[in-house]
Amino acid sequence: MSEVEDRLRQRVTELLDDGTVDLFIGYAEADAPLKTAVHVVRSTTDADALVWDARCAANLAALLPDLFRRPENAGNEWAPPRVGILAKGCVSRSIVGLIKAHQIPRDALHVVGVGCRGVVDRHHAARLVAPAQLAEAEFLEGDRLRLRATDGTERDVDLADVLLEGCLVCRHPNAVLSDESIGDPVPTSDRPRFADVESFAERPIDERWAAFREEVSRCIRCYACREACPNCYCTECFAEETAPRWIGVTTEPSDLMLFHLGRAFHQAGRCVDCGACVSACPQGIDLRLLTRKVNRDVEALFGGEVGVSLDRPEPLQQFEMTDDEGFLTEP
Amino acid sequence: MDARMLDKADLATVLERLAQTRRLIAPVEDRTGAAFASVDEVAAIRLDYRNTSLSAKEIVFPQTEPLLVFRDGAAEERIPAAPGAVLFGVRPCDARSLTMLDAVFRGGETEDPYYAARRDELTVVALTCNEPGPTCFCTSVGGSPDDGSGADVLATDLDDGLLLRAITDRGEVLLGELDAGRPAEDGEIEAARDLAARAAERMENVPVPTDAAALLATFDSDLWSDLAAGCIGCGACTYACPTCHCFDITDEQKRGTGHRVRSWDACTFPPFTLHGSGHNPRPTATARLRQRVLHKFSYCPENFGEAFCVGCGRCVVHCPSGIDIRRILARLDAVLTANSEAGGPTR
Amino acid sequence: MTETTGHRDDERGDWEPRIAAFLCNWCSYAGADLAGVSRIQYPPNVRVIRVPCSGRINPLFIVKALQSGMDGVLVSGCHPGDCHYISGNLYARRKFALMKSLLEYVGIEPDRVHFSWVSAAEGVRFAELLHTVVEAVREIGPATKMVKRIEAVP
Amino acid sequence: MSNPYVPYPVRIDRIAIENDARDLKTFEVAFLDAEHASAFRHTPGQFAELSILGTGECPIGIASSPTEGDSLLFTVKKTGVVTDELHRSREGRVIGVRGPLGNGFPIERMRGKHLVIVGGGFAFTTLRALIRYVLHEEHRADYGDVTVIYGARTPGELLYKAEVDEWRARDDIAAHITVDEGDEAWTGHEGFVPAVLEEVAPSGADAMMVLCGPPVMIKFTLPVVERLGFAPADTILSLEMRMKCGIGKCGRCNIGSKYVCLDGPVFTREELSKLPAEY
Repeated sequence: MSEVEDRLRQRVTELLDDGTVDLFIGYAEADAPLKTAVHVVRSTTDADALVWDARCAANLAALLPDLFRRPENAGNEWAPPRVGILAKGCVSRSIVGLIKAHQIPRDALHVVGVGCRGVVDRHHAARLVAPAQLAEAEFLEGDRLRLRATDGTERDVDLADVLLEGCLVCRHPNAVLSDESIGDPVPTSDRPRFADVESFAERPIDERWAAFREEVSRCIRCYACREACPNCYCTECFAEETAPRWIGVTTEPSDLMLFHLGRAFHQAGRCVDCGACVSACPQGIDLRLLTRKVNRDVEALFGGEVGVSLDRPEPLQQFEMTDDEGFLTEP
Repeated sequence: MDARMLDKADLATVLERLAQTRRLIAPVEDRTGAAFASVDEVAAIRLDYRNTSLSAKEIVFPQTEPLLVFRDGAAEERIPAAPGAVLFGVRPCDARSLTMLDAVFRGGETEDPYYAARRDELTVVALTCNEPGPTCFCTSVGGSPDDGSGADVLATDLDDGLLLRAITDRGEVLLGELDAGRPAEDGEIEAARDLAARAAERMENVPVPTDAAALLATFDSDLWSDLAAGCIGCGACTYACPTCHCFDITDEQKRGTGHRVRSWDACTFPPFTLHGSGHNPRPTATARLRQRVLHKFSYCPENFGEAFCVGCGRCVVHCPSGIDIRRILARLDAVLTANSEAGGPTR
Repeated sequence: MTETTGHRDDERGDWEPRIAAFLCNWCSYAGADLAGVSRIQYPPNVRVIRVPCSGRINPLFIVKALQSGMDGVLVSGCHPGDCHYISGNLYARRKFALMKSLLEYVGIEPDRVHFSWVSAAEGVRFAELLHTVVEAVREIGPATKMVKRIEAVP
Repeated sequence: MSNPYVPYPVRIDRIAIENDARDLKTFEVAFLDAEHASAFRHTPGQFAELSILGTGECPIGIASSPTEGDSLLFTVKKTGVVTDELHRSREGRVIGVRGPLGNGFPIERMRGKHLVIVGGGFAFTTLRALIRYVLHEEHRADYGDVTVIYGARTPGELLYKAEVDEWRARDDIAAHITVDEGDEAWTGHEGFVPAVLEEVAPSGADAMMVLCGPPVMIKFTLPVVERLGFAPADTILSLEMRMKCGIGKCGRCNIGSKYVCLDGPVFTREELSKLPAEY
């Protein structure tokens, strides 16, 4: 157990004991390689199962809106719970976004910030051992990761080589909003953030189209990307609306493209590039292909990062008279 | 039944010949590890895979399938033609899942003609497991690394050779068609059994509650909200699952031309049971997860005589929240055991 | 699904682009109307959809139009500062900039989707704009990329 | 074997607007093919999937009795995409019917018993089929007293008005019609269904109770049913669930191990007591 984990379990026990929170959302061990489970701690005995390491891929903020939504059959005595949550940088930014979108109340939250050194991309690790399956993964000294495959082979890799790409360029590894912090702050990456977007944009148009279509055609419509995302809190998604029916429910390519374009667009000015959608996708679709582009444009055109301040409205909730008009068609 | 030993060096030639007369579906490398695909180039087939990321159900129960096509009010059924397909190298758990899908789609009063057409034409060559995967638990749910249910031929990788054992008439026909290798020796069949037995020994033993009625009696227990605490309501588990078979039927058309199409659906999605009136009999993630688990382990045993889980462990791999069916089963089993010892009802 | 039918006879030599035009009620629709009553000629390729404000445009409208087989989309509202609802078009402008960029990024031809401002007094501008849009779409040919194919009775 | 997903083509011969709100219409449909008509053998309480190519299907209870000939009646409330399209239809339109589906009322087990048929609002449709069946000259002698209690919110929301008036005039059926709130023209009973049932007080001895209505009516009526002495095995309800295939394959409409489309929609209270309350 790491020092941070030790401290985390201790603090969660205290928070539950002193009544600061009714429940605490963190991560626990899972019996599958490179995975952790979302862990909702309601009693102090469950606090000992909390873990914190590079396998903690889920964006825990995704669980928040439902907790504060009044149940259909709730009586008058229903009160929103007081919720504690472990927040790495991206999770804290999602929390900021949710508060500003009036989806969760700030005063019912107790945010425990933690510095994050990035999470492992499970699909990347799977690719390294394909067509065998990953049997086991073990963290080694010196930021190395040992991958054991089901065919008996073993390889050690630099952790940095198997992290989610968003983590490699993350500017906010530490919580931007917290009631307390555990562990030491993690230094910020200074790698160029949108190199991937820029290199994709340089490819010829039909190549881009083919790549987009192929990527999205892998989709099986399980909506794991959507459900894993804190921004997707709509009670009815456009993908499931029936009047009008925006998209068919099948895996016909244009419907898949429409879903993913719609999803990406709905992320505009709200995506914190946590990579939870990428980790969640059973098909290993590079969902960041689209969200990163939107993120880049939002920053380039309108300035500022999303989810870093409670005071400033998000980019699409405001405008400037001088906003760019280069995209307009003039007769 | 026929058992033949095929030199691995000859495998490609044999499969190439087969592919000339049959549609060959086999595991190929994929970014998720491995996936089933219709194979034109037999060199792409990878028998050194552990298991595919998604199950093989797509082959008999495609995610998207037109039932009817129509133009100007005239409809026509669209029964698939799938002459002589071979599913080569599927794992025994997935092969076994076909028997469960058979029970749903072919059992009861009405047969599903779309499923039947695909299934009737399919010969299944199952590749027995020499090594369990990290989340495998087939032996806990009535399967085994060399279970033959749903398969026509059992194949076993014996290092330099592939042992092929026909276990149905259809498998016999296929081996005859392959017309390759030499008759297998008893020692080789023995070796295959040993490999499977050793794989079984290395597999986790999950306590699985088998009393359908006792499981149903947990329906109102608080346990379920605890088990479902992390469930985010996606369909990753159900879509990866080889036995989940829920579907939707929708119409699509443009100017009078269109189709009635069926597509996978999932009981974990909130709108799945939503009535037109706005009422939803399963309004919470807890109710929906409970439905998924009880459907497999209580309702299906009641209706079909066995639990609809083959222990492939895919749902464990794919759940974004790390919900683990093995843990759920173990928790339920512990509760049921405690209750029966106390002699009290679970409710 | 192997057999498909095109959304129309693309092979025919007499293909004419079809443009979905989302026009705001207060400016652009009035501009189109003015072009009409002033008998200013503009191409007949446009199918007008009147919306209360350009801020009402859900970006899905645009993609949905392309999926439904439209060859081009035009979105038009009041000039900045002239919005009937004060600032609907200014919020919309940010969304449009992102949408235009995202569609190009994934490989949709830049000339499929057009945004422009047209006031109620600009009948001539509306006609000229349509001319520009129709010609730009004609240049790139029929839309194929996003179009939904629905299997039909053979 | 025929394809269970292919609907029989039927023509809408008659459309009757049933209520003041005009969101309830009864469609009389006739099979285009006589063979289909003879293949479609239903019992009261069964349902069918109404199908409009290009729009979709929706499950609707069959409002007509098999004793009424080959035409079928469906009373449809406008609630969604398919029912909207149905409501837009004119007479002469060809649509599809897939069925009959479900188990229907246990008309054999009801033989020799007194019947108490209690319905509320729009759920009265399959009860009409049952009443018509029982009143048919070939069947009437098979059953004892027939008591009907039917309620709606307002007089304008009562279904099958002319027919219901006929029943009130007959002496082989006791029809009690009530509305929650009458209007100037209403001379009948005012009050809720459970209260009327309590007042009429049919005996549970040698009798079966059939109960269809909105959840709130069921909730308040069941205690009365119990007090009158109807055993759970003799109390019959019809359930609604979201459905797609109608043949027990698509996995949508189960309550526990029972499929409403196959094992239902008609259940006794005894059967329901063994199922989770998830409907």
